[in-house]
Amino acid sequence: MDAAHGRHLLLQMVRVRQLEEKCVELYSAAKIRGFLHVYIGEEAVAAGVLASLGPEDAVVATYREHGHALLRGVSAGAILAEMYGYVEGCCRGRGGSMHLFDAATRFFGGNAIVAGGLPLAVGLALADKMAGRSNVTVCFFGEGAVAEGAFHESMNLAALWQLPVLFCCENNLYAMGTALARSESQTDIALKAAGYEIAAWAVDGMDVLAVEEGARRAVDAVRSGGGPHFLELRTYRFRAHSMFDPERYRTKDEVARWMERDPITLLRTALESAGHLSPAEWEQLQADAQAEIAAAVEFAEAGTPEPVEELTRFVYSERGAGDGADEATGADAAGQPAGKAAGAP
Amino acid sequence: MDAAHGRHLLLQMVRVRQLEEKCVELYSAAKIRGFLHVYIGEEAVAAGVLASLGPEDAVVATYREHGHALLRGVSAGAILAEMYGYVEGCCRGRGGSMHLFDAATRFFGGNAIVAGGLPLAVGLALADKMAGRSNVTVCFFGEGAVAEGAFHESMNLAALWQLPVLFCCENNLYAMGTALARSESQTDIALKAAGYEIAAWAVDGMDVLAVEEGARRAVDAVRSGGGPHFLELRTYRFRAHSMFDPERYRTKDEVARWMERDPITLLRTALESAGHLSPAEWEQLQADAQAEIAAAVEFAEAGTPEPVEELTRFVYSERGAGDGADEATGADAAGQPAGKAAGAP
Amino acid sequence: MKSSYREALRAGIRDALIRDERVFLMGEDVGAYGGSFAVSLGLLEEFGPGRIRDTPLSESGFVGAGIGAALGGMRPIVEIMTVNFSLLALDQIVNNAATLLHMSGGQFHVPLVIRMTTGAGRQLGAQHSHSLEGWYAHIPGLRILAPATLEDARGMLWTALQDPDPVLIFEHGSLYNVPGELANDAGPVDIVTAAIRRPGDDISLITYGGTLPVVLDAADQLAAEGIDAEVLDLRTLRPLDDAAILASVARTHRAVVVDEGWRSGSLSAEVSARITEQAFFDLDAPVGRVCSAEVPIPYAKHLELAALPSAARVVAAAKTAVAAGG
Amino acid sequence: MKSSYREALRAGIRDALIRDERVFLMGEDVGAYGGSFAVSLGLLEEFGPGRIRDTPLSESGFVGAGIGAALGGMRPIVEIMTVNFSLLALDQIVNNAATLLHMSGGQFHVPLVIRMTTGAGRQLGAQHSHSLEGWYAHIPGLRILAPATLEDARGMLWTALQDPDPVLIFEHGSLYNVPGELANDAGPVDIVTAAIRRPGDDISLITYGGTLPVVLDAADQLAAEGIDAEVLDLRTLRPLDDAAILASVARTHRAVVVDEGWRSGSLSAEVSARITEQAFFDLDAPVGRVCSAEVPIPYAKHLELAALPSAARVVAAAKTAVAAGG
Ligand SMILES: Cc1ncc(C[n+]2csc(CCOP(=O)(O)OP(=O)(O)O)c2C)c(N)n1
Ligand SMILES: Cc1ncc(C[n+]2csc(CCOP(=O)(O)OP(=O)(O)O)c2C)c(N)n1
Ligand SMILES: [Mg+2]
Ligand SMILES: [Mg+2]
Repeated sequence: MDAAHGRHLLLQMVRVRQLEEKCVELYSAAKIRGFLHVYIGEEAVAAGVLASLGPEDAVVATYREHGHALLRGVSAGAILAEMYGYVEGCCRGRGGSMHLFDAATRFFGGNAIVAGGLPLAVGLALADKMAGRSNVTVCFFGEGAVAEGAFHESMNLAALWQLPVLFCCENNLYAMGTALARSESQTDIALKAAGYEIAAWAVDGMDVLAVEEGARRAVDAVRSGGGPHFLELRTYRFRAHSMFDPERYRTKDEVARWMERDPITLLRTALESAGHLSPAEWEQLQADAQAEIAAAVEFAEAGTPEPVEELTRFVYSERGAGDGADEATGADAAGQPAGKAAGAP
Repeated sequence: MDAAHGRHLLLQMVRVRQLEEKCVELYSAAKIRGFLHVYIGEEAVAAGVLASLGPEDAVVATYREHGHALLRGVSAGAILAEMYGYVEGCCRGRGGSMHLFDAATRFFGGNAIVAGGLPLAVGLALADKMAGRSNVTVCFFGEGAVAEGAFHESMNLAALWQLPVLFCCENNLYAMGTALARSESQTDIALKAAGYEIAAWAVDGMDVLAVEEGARRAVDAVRSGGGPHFLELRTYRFRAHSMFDPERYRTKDEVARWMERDPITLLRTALESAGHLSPAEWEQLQADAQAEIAAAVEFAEAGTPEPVEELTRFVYSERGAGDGADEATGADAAGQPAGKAAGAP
Repeated sequence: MKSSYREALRAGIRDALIRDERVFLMGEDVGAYGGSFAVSLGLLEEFGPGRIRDTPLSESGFVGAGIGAALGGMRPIVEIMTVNFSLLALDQIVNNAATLLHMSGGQFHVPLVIRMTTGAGRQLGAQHSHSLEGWYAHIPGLRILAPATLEDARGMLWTALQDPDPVLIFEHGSLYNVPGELANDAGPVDIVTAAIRRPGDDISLITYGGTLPVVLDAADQLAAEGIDAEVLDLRTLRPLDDAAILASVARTHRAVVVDEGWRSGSLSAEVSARITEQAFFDLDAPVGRVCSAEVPIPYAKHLELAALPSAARVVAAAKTAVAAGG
Repeated sequence: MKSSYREALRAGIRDALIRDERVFLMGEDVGAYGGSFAVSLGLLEEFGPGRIRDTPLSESGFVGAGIGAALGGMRPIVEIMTVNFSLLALDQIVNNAATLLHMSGGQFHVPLVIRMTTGAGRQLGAQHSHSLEGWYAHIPGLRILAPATLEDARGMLWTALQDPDPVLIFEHGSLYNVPGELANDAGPVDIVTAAIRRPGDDISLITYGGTLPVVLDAADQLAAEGIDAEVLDLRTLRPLDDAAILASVARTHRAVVVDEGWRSGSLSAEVSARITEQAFFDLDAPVGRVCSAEVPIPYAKHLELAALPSAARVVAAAKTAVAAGG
């Protein structure tokens, strides 16, 4: 294991953890509203997978996507400002926690319809394939999404057309209160994907190095024309589904057992035992993340509401029909699109 | 092979064949309109499967369902009158070829949304299971339906809840002009079902005895609490998809090769070689079917259009809310429901 | 007795489960989770997993299964978490539930009840906040209900279950926590008529569901300014109770229709068109409409509020109508 | 040059494929079969399977893939065979295509065109005959087109493809075989304005799509009785061209709206409500509506005809309006 890289991955997970601990705090303080779904416990998945992507690749995620957005390069400030509902947010405050988008980093959301992002990912991959670009589209979704028809249709289309897409199923064993065994007749998710002739395997989603290695292998295969791939990332959410979840459906014991495999602790311990992480380095790393999040909160706190007169903007595009569609389309947008927060921490 | 039973199955297939040859003729004569999808070449599937059911079982089919309706017990007269658009039709002329229904025989259509019948079948089976009845629901659909999300959701629900439903996939290799290999990444359909932990196997759909044997085995298993089963019936349609299909997507040669395995000829030859069918018996059998269809045409020709004033009937039930829902519901309707053609040949 | 809209709904479901063994509740997280909005909390414990049936995420599948179960003699109550998700099941609702009776020439009834949450106001963003009940009211074969009061939350379900045809019940998300008094013997209510929630002579304010409190508030404000508004709660959005609408307008000669759907093609448009068609020469002013702004509902509180009908906008529309013409 | 509605559509698609390599056509049986209604006949041979892309039966999947491809810089034309089947894709259309731009604060455009067949008249029964374009016109974020003429069939597509937002084009099934003349240089047309198809002074008959021929027929019959009707073809159902509607009504003081949707919650209701709101005191009679009967469209020819708007019903409604009031 490369020490610097290991510390980098650790930092990524810590950044996500701290961002979301802060989100929970801010939610309790009523600074953030709506539904809030945190990723705490699952950070190794986003950290490992996103580490394997290049800037031209595309990412599609779910409503549990703060971590994906952050690690894809959306600033913590723009994310928090979004949750505050301010124009400095990555969607001008229109999306909120469940709908983070960012054209500059090709982060296509933030989708609050379970399985709703899968067909989009198929289409993004289709565009890349038709245009002869060697990009990969990565699509994250929970194991609950596997029951939806859109999952099935997307798997089949991607496999049939051999599209450059990597499906990442974040199997945290529950869809809200529904345990996997109560939602799927076949609980081996990777096996399901194989039923579409898609190369698929399961990975320990608490071990960021395993995730990264699996993702790199899959992304390389996809990029080099190997068709769609599928990773089942076995993970667990340590917190409630959302802020409105009394967690009647699982035991504290079960949660505690999984918390023994906290992905941050696992990597930290591994790095320490290998002599790759000194106590001082660990302190520093945490402090760096803290500083980033503190600055982000400050940025968000200083945000401004979009003028109410702008409510009806962006229902339709602002340029007249016939022009600008090209540059306007996220895929080609190299620069900052209009209204995108610049310089947020 | 039991000779009488063999001849019975042969007669069933011949009845369907003759009914549909007549439909094509009547369509060309503009007596029948709308879309017309004939089953010619596939008769062994309906004949074999339906032979294995009892009167309390339920059947759900597609827009290619004349044969299923006839063999389930809907009279040829009521079917033809339906296609003529007359009130003597099994749906008073409101359904037409794609929407044959019959409460008395628990024939739940006739569904022109591809895969639209699968969730209904799951629900019918759920009702039987919840009510403790030992009925089986059989659901027919084409291999094209397998790509739809509703297929996937239905498989999973049926398997998860271990419902008494038999899925019968009529794999005739084409969905309109789309060959199976161009619609499914995995073309082994039975294997797909197995991916839901559903017992599934493929059967030669041109061999009515094989179909009947497979269906009986499956129906028995379902009825005795074995959960959902799945049959892939490998068959072929000899005619165009509908009356508007120039058949650009397959060769005459391919059709000719499959016609060598005409299910009627196959069984007839087998019966003849076994000495179970004399030329006279064969003549008689055809004549019987002809007489039935001729009487049905006569019945349909003598039909009457529903008065235009009745157009808005049956958008809502005619009894006031609060009464009659029980008897009105097909499941409990033992007798002929209101408006049902009685005494049609 | 003290209750809340949520508790009234739960009491209605519980009552139905007790009274008719063919009734069952099916949907995502209705059981182990306790109901996504806690409507079904405790019912799993009381009635067991056979009748409080958690489903996988498969809106099309389990709504279709509800239709099939209804055909099979059961009386399913299918819960869809949020109206936006019902779009995944729309094929089953429109192409099967709404058409089977007619297509089959009167043979197959679909005694199915579908309940779902509708509406905005909780900063849930564009994929959780739409108000599509008025849109559903376009579909023949469906009966569309919008309980706005505790009595209706309690009582509409049983009557809907007696209906041999599919009934959709839309529960506005902002009403769940509304507290109130419910008679101890509160029970089934009709699902046919509109109800006058506040009588008045000067103008008819016509609304339903989540905007009823908004409109009642507006009526109070108008009263303070000497305008006596009648508030009509449509209750049943399909079929509409034309008689009640026309009777009110015949008295007041003015009307404003308020609903949370997007203005273009809203239920308000239909109500407006019907009034115009049937009472044109009774009207002293054009029928006004107060609807949601035609935008996907945004997350930010101030933008969301700006998008929704408010008492102030209702008051303004009412005053315009009163000022116009005679 | 001689053409037909179908050929005009095909010429429009072909033109787009030639002019812009990002354009491709995707849908069920658009290729090998030759198009379910033969619109795309021959295009597979000319452009190959990459750009004339047959899909499996997966409406939600391939419509969503169209959205994704549009996000990825392509200009997809997605064909859905029949409007009823579009309900299977409605989640993608409403929750994604129509909302992404707004939810993302203006970042992600969806330059997607979806074409589909709509309407009745061919005895296809309740699952193939609905007219839901007016229903779709309720959704902000979508542009809804209904070409009724050969020029529009030929010219709307290219303009729609230039639109950075999703556009839905509804082709009425009974129009495909309509023959006519098309200018040799026929090309793109605007997708914003309504068009007067027949000028007149006595009454405005407002319609679009499949009922335009019916209404023109009615106008001829009215002319024979001395009533000079103006026929306005809406062309774009969302956003509506209010100016054209109001200008016509300002001249004629009377209007009848005709569309094939079910009456309750129809586009006609919206047009009626807008006229009432904006031109109430100009009107000499209430705005009339001629729509389809509120039934799932039946198979039997005589029942189907009875369900649909007819010239006779339009004539009757126009005469009622002319007789009413001043
Ligand atoms: C189509 C749809 N149905 C229901 C919901 C409500 N819902 C939101 S998240 C969720 C559970 C999803 O579980 P899973 O896919 O496993 O993801 P996780 O939350 O575990 O990350 C449900 C039912 C939704 N958002 N979309
Ligand atoms: C949801 C839906 N999409 C498209 C169609 C149009 N369509 C009718 S039949 C058919 C092909 C179905 O093929 P398959 O399921 O194999 O059945 P087969 O016709 O071969 O019996 C298609 C595409 C439809 N009826 N429903
Ligand atoms: Mg999960
Ligand atoms: Mg087939």
